[in-house]
Amino acid sequence: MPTDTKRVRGPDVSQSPVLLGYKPAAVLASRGPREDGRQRDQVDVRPVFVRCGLVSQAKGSAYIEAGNTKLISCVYGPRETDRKDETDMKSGRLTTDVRFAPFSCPERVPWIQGSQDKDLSLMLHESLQPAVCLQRYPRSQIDVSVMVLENSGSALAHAVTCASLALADAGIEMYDLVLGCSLQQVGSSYVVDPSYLEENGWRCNSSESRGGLTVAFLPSLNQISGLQSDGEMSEETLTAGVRTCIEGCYKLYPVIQKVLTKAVRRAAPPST
Amino acid sequence: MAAGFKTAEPLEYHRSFLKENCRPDGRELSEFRSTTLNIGSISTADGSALVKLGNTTIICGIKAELTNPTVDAPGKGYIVPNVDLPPLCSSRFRPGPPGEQAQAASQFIADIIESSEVIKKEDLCIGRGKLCWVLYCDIMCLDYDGNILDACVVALLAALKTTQLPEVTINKETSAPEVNFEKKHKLNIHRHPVSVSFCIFDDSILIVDPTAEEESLSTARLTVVMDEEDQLCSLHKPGGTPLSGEKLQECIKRATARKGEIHKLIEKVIKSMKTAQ
Amino acid sequence: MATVQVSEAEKVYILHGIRDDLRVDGRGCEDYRHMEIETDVVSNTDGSAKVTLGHTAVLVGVKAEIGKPRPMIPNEGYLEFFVDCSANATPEFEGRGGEELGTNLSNVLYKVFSNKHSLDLHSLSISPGEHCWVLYVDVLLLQCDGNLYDAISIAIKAALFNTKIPRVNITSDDEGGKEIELSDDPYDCMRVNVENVPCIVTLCKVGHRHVVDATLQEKACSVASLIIAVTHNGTITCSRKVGGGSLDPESIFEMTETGKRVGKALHAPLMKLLQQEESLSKKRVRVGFLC
Amino acid sequence: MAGIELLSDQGYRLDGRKATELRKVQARLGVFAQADGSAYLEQGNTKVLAVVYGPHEMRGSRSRTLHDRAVINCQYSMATFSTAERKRRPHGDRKSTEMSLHLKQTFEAAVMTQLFPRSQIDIYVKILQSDGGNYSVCVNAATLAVIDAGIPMRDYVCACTVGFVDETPLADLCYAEESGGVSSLALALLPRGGQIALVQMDARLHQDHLEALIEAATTACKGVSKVLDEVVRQHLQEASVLTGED
Amino acid sequence: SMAVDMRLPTVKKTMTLSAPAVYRKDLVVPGDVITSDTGFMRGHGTYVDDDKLTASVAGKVQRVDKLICVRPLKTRFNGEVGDVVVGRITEVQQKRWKVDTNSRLDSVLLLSSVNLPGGELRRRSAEDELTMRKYIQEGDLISAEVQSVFSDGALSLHTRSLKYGKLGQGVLVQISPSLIKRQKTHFHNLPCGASIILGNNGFVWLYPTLGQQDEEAGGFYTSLEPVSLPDREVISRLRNCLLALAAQKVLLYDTSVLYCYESSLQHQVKDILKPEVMEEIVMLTQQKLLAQEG
Repeated sequence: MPTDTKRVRGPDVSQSPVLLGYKPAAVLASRGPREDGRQRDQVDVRPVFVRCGLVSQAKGSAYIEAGNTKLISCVYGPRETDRKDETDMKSGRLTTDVRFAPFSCPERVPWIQGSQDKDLSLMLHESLQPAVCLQRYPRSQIDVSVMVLENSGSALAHAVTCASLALADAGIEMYDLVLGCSLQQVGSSYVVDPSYLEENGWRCNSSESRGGLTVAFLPSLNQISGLQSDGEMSEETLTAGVRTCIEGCYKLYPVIQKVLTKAVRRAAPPST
Repeated sequence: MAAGFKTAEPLEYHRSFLKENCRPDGRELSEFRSTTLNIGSISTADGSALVKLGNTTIICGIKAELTNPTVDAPGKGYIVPNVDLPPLCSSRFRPGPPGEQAQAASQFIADIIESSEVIKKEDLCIGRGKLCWVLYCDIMCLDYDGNILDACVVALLAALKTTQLPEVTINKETSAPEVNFEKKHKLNIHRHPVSVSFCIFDDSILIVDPTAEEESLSTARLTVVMDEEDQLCSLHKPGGTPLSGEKLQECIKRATARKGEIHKLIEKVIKSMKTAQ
Repeated sequence: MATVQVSEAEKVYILHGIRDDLRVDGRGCEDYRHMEIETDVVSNTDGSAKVTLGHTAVLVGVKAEIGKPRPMIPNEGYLEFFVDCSANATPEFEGRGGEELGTNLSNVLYKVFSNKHSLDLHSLSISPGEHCWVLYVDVLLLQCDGNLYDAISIAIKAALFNTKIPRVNITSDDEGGKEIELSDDPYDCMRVNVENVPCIVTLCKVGHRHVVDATLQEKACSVASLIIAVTHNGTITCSRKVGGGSLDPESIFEMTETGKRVGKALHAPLMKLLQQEESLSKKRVRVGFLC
Repeated sequence: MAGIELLSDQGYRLDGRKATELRKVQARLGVFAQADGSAYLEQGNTKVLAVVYGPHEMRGSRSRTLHDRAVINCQYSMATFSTAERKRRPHGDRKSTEMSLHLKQTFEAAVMTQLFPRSQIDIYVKILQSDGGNYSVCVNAATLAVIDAGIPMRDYVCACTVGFVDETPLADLCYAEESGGVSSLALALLPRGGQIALVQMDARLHQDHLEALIEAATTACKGVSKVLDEVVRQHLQEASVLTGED
Repeated sequence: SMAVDMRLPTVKKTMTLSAPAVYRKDLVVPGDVITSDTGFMRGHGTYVDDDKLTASVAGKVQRVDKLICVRPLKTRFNGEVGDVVVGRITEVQQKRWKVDTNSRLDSVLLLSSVNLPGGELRRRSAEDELTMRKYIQEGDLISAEVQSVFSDGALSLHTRSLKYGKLGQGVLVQISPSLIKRQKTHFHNLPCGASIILGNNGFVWLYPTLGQQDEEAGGFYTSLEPVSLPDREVISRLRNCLLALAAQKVLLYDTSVLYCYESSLQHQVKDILKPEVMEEIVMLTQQKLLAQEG
């Protein structure tokens, strides 16, 4: 760990009481109903609470809450780019920054960005880029940041949705919205929009093979802009999983559209 | 016309309001923006609070972890406060390590915790010389529209007041810590500091709770921190134009009134949470 | 990534060739370039391998060190990945230029191995909660001619096959303290079972088709690729879309199918080669970089 | 000098060499096709890859451009697995920055940079296995890579690390000797003219011994140059057979 | 159907016909004295040290009258007036393009050295970067001739002949300039059914042989019609043959390329780059070349 001289430092090592109080029995069963009462093997996404334009300083912003997963995303720019190379002359540059608040997960997340944040930033970038009309913004840079305030699972999927809403709220030209959906495969069964425990429980027990999948989807263009899976899946479960996630995105679509319409109406001058 | 004036000559624009004893957003000189408080919204934190001061939004989450006390202070725990100004909250901040302003804010909060003794560090000791709590108080700005310090202090105080720690005992035989999540207790809050910040325009006009724009146009700033027993915990004036004793008294008077308002707000919100449960 | 420029007309030529299943170098869409594999090439490591694919050259070193198990999984060891995109491969990587790509590559490797079966992590346990083996898998990129993921994954599998971890004796003293003793005998060692270690296949979408083992020129004509890590029995342990474009669901499914089929087929020849090399052992002249 | 005996009474060193004996040097030119020049060199168990790009148009900031000669740009780095104890990062630490600078200074003395105004020549060296004399082995490998790139040099630059033990200079130190507390000195030489391109000594040494040590280093460098010469001529011979042009 | 060819590396056989007892005298290394005779002029790859003409690169000594050069096996392109080059545009600037020609500095193609379609030369409207990009933009390949050499060694190019200009569909192969044999013409329509530009700078361009008409439309228009499969196969085979020849350091010119092409016909195109196939077909090529000479 690089030492951090620009922050108030605590003791060199400390341990979360969660680790001491942890009981293997608490690990989730792979059968029966889910802990929050949702259905297994169905496209049962958590209801989302979404708002646009909450942050006064940003060009565009969005907040999304799905169960206890809470994220906020802001968009700044287009502004003149920091770096200049020849591709910048023809099209704009999109930057993404995903961070987890230190208190967002069961174990405290250190301030210094880890490789997980960088990985998520990259995946967010690749998921959003195909949807943004970057050639409309030559020599410019559009900055998207996402802060995960609480991670109760499916953070990347919701980050994608939240960030694309913030981009739309900022009036950035886009070919389509981007929606995200995750899925967790447990043996032959799956759960959609998994919670934190459903995502991470496998690390501690069970011999059943598990896999995680996140899809970013452009609903009206029917294009997949982001895909990431890990764990163990067969080709069939992966393919079925992708289809399920697309369905999950379509479930989200009307809600997101409604929020966006509302935001646009609010921003537009009253018609006479 | 007005919009053009506002952006082209921002200082003149503000002066034109101050002459009339009011501010562009309609406030009087000694009026705070509306303050809202939301507690316990982050379930992954042991205590949390979200404060809005007009547009300015601050969230504070408390995470408690176990560690060994230092040799110098075997009977004390740690409190580690950090303020972060992520690029998300304003275009003035870039990704990377904390800038000067964030570092200064962290230090300010650390000083208040130290001087006011919000929490006695002795309360965080579990086994003398063996085991204690470290309270990570992570404060983050989500919308930067001026006067983050006042909002940070409210968020910190409210978050600490809602923090609950599980019971931890040291097993006599194995000398390993054991955690009982069934039994939780609240932190003992000894003092309730409240911060009140001012800006001075043209070396003479004093306004309270400045917006980001007001901060950037002002000639000096002042922050007063006071607890419920009217003890000053901090008086912070980072340079700028000098201030008369008379003005300073005025500030302290305003702070005394504000302190009561904040205490009431926190009590009210905590009570409403309890009844909601 | 080392970038190459391709003119619009060259792009059209490459695109039509792939459409007709005849690539610029004469390959069909699912053909790999000539690949050379050699293990045991660096002696400061516990296992190593060098792979060249076209002009792409990768060197992997594995070092086993004793560390502390992760708190949540006290009875397992773990892997650490590091990818050094060195300036040797291209001047673009000088200074911190290769860092971003290196982080991206190592993040994918963590995902590829983030499951219960890719490697038996229990076998890396020494004493639960106290000591375990940590395998540092260090990838050094020496030349960059496209298709890094596939070359790296094959080199990793080969290096892990080659890895020999010293046997450990644990003795307890009177006060209950434990002492770890490493075997001095170089032949008294533990091998890692690499049967389930996946290989990565990168499918590069060019026009309406996709190709495996794309050259840099082909990659420059592509909007997006799908990388997919496949074990010998066809289990997919990681998949990911990379690149700035999007793909329609049907092509993702087609690419997944190809990826699984191709990935599965990589293991048998690789294992055969590794075993053949091992059986030759002392008779074999080490080639390394000298010949 | 605690612990190990670096020179036995019979005059043998830890690895069985005599005091002035070099480690076995083996090398190959043109190991990579994509670079302008490349070479691999083993000196005992120290193994190095060197790659040269250029001379080419200046990259990045043009402010570094020199109008009367080429800029030589070096990066020294070590594979994370090159040392007995794993390295956390390949370069960017103080030691490797210093090494990069020394390499740059060495090659500025040998390469005819004045022939390439406003250009840049990149020399990248990578230690694959580290067993002492890292700087010297890098110089030797880089010399071959520069030759492979067809970049004009006044002469080879050859380097050797030497040490001083029991009043005896030891040629071509290995790691055990370097870390065994020997006063060591690295010298880079243009062997034909005998010009010194770089000397680097950080250890304490009585001034009376310096001459002997430099003398030993010079001899060792000339020894190395013989081997490099052999390698280059062999390479030329092999490669020229087929060009079939007279 | 997928194909993968994995193998252990083999010790590369060097094709030395006989082990040299003595090294050839015409092969020198840096620092070797070529002559102490002061009557010679020093050319590339040499310098004068203490009145002695000394080699600065490893390579073969070449004498042309009083001029002595050493030609290294591999080097960046040292362009001379009249050389044919193939290059890639790296930058569009005011009134000029920068071109990568594998030289030590980027070459320059001045707007005034280009025949714009319809004789629009020197038209003001073409002088801005945007308009220039319509004709030739970053990434495009061109063939051109070296017009002059600037004092810093950078090359100035021109395309003022119908045979030069922007290149269309085809394949670029990059090899060392020292492997390109100097010939009267570097443009060939090979009898096997494709055309080749052997740039002196080591950039070799392979393309389908065009009809007379297409060629005259030349300059800035490039056809994006698909190239036929048989033509592609010929081009791919030629590409791999070029790489095989270059790997074995055989000089490239129309005859050597053609012989290699013919020698390769018994193999599939994609197999040509396997080490043993390369060796075999280059050996056959060598034999044919020797037979032709003898």
